[in-house]
Amino acid sequence: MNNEATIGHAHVHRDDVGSKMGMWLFLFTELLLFGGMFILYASYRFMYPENFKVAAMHLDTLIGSVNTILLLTSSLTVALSIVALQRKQKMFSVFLLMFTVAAGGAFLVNKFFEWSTKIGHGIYPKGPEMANLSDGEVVFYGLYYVMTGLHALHVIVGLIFIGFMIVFILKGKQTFDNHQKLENAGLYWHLVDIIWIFLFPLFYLIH
Amino acid sequence: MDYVSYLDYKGKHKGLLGWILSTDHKRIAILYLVSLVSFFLIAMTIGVLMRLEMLTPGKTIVDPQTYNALFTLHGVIMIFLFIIPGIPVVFGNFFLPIMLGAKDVAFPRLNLLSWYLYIGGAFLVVISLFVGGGPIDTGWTFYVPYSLRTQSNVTLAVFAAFVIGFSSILTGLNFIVTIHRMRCPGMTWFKMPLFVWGLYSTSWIQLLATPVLGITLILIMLERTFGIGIFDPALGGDPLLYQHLFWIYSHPAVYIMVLPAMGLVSEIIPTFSKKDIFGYGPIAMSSLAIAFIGYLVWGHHMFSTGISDTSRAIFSFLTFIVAIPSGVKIFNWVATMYKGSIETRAPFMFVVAFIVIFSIGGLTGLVLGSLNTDIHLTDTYFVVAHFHYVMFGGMGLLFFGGLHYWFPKMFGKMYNERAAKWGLLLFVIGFNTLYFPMFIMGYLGMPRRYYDYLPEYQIYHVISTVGSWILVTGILILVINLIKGLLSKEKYLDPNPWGGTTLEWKVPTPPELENFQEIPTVEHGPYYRDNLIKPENSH
Amino acid sequence: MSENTHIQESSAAELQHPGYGLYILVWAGLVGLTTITVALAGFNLAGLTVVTALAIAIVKSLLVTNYFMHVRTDSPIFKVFIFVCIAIFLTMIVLTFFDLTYRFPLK
Amino acid sequence: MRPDIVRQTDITFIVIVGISFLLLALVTAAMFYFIYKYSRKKNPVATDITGNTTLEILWTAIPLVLVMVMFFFGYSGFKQMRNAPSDAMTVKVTGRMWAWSYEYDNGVKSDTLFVPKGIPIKLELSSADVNHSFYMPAFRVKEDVIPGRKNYMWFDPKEEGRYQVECAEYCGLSHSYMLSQVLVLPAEKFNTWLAESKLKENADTTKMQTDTIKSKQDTLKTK
Repeated sequence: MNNEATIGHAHVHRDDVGSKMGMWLFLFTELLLFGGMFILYASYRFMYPENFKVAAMHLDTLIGSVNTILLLTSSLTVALSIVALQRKQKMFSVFLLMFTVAAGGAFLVNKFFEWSTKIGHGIYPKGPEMANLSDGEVVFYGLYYVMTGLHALHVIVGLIFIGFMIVFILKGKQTFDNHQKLENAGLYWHLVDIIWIFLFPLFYLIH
Repeated sequence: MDYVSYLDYKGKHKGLLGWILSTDHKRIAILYLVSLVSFFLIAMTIGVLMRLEMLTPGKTIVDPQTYNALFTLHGVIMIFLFIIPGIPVVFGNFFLPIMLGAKDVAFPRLNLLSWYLYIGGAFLVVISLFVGGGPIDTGWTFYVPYSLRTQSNVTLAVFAAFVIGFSSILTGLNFIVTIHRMRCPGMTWFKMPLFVWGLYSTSWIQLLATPVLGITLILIMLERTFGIGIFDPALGGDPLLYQHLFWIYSHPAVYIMVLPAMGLVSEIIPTFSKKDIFGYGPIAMSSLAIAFIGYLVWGHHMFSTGISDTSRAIFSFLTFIVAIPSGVKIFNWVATMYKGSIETRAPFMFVVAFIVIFSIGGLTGLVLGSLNTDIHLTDTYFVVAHFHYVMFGGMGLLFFGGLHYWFPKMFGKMYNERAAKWGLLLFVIGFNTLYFPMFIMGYLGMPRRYYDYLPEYQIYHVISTVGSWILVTGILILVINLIKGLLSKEKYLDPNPWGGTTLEWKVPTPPELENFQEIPTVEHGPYYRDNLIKPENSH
Repeated sequence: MSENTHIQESSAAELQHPGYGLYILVWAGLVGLTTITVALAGFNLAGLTVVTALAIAIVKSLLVTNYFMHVRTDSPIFKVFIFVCIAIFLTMIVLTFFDLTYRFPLK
Repeated sequence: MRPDIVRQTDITFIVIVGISFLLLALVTAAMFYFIYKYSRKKNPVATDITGNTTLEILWTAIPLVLVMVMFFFGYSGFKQMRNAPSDAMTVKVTGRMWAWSYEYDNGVKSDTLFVPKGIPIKLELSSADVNHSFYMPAFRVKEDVIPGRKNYMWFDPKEEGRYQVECAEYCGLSHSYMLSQVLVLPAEKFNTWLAESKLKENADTTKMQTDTIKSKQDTLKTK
């Protein structure tokens, strides 16, 4: 912890807006991290329009849609959990967060099956099927694995954050009048949701 | 509460632990200072070895593979471990909170974490030299497809750069929140010292540009490890897109280096001219303008790569535009000296040297921004000379300038000013002897990153190498002089040795642990003095 | 310049969040838009495919930022930040495309 | 009249360096004059001047005009660089680690770039492995060679002689040895060379084929 806090004038400064601002700035870096990938996606789509359409046909729209609904719903429950905490409904808040974790978990399970199906068909970097594909399709799948993989990584990190929040609420560290950490975890989770909102049509819907 | 300086403070941890576990922004700044200077000296040594190799055509001291590794390491260490973090992490960390009238940065623990990431990244660079395929040999730009093909340990080295980038992002984030949230009462945006404006602009670049490099480096790692086809032309990738993404970060990174240095100039000139700065508003706004336009010019690193002719024209046009705010700054600085009462103390002389050297760097940049001359000069020694004038002559020179300006405040000790001025003189002579011949060589057609060269270039290489010896002598004099000052028993407790007006000169020397016993209130602009003669005619 | 005046007001500036109802409404909207975009993917909209899909995604993300992330009710500084961030990202794309669009035939 | 790229580039260079030098001299002279004139000794108390709007506008506007002039010079020279004359002779250039090779329309291959004097040459660039950059300092032209893409450039060999070709984009171990030469010959000499090479090549083809097979067998054996 802050070892300077041991002497007299420790700066016990609580600045919720500052904390939120820090979180937003961090979200911008995440946004531009994916932004780099989106630039690549746009560029390669421009170079290989036909190949991208063909490759996108082979992704399962159903799994994608289900995952979209899962993430949207988990976003809702995070937002609701904050309201619940503000209304001092502590256990309901925890319940909503647990629902979020469950939905996020389900998203990952879906993702896992989706990836394993593709890998089962030999479509993965250096995989046996890749040699038969056109350049554009190889790039498409490269982007697909990297972008959804990076996104899944963010889902995992978000779930860990929310797991911590559940513990904090139960231990009374996040309360109805002091819950900026929960807000920040929520912001992170919503960002993960927003990124998926864009990944979904770009990979599954543009035929 | 009695005054206890941050240096003497005895907290929970003693000795070294009291430093590496402290979240005090000033102690973190010192940690950075020690690490940065060490890396600078290492990279400088590598530079001297490279110059030595170039003394004669053919082999002088090392073989080609070693030479390729040397220039890569020189670039990676200088850029990622010295120039980019440079002024923000040392002087920004130390003085930003004090200048704003705050007790610390917004997130002190995050600040310490940034240092650990930085050191962790540096550590990874060192490891990458000894494991896998050995020292990286791609140049600091890691251009694909060579970086995908080479046997050297690119994967670990780019991961190191990624980690250091993350450290840079966190510093930027911390500073932005600090500047928005922690200004003391009365300090409105336009009463902030100009150094803070420099840091603010820089922080936005660090925050928004670094992630693009981050993902690009991760992609290189993934391509090398799993064979994913994103940039690899053999798998349908486009190497030019790599260059786009790389320069989307790495061009703004130039401004990450130079904006804080420019901010420092704006501090030093009014202090030694004993008057208010000329054109506060334009200088502050030009920092933001440089930061913003800086995002739009990356393509000028790619004029000869085969990007479309239209985009070359657009990027060239924007490049010329970005020269304007830099010019505005220089004109305002010189105008500040007009009717001043100038003391030519050591820190001021660094700024004088900076203005000349940096102007040469900036103006030769115009030659490179222009399309047809760039086609001829890009990837030659002309570029090498240009960016050393800008970066070493800009950020490097001002890093030492800042150190001489704030040294008494940071340590409560003083250096020998005569020695500092002699060191600077040798620095300037050596610098120009080293880099100026490179402009000529470049125009004659000597490409960069060449291990060997045609005999007609030798004379320039010899002059340049001799220059490197003079430059190093100057730097060593400066460094040894500072260390001697630091080790001397004599304390120097004058809170305001130069007659500065910003808040850091109003706290005791060295500052106490939390800077201020009571948060100050600010009424005037940062460089306001009340004893000045009113101008006869209000211009 | 409320954003400037210091720390103390921050806990007072605690924003009142809207009730459950509004969030659920927003969620319903999001699910609705998802259904529309999936349904539209079935049709051949030719050149408009990308545009409509992205337009819907943008509307969805605006809903999420404005309501779930409270940007609508937060300090305006966050809107400025988001604007700057998006503007810079878009400039990156536009400038990259000045290269891609006008490149001379490659192969 | 064909555009003279070398001259254009040098003019742009002189214009920009000239303007830059004037600016630098102005700034430096003003600075040192102020340091001398308004030193602590000569001027113990400073005058309170905080800015001047007219000046700010002036030193934004004037440099803006100057850099636009520079841009114009650079751009117009560049346009000529990218528009190869229609009567240009085409040569294919391939860069590989670490050598350049040239191929003429009639299939003749060479590792020195022979060109006839007075005929503009259009080079079609491609790479077999990593990035390279084809650079001829004497002709002020350079274009990168990126694998998987094509690029082009043109130049105008006006004088007979030997000129240096260098690789300007770092490409690994022997980057600095990736050199070649342009040999500008009188037109008739060039044509004889081209015809002779063609004959020789036809004669060599059979021999070369057997050679390749043999060398392949040798490599297999050593493995």
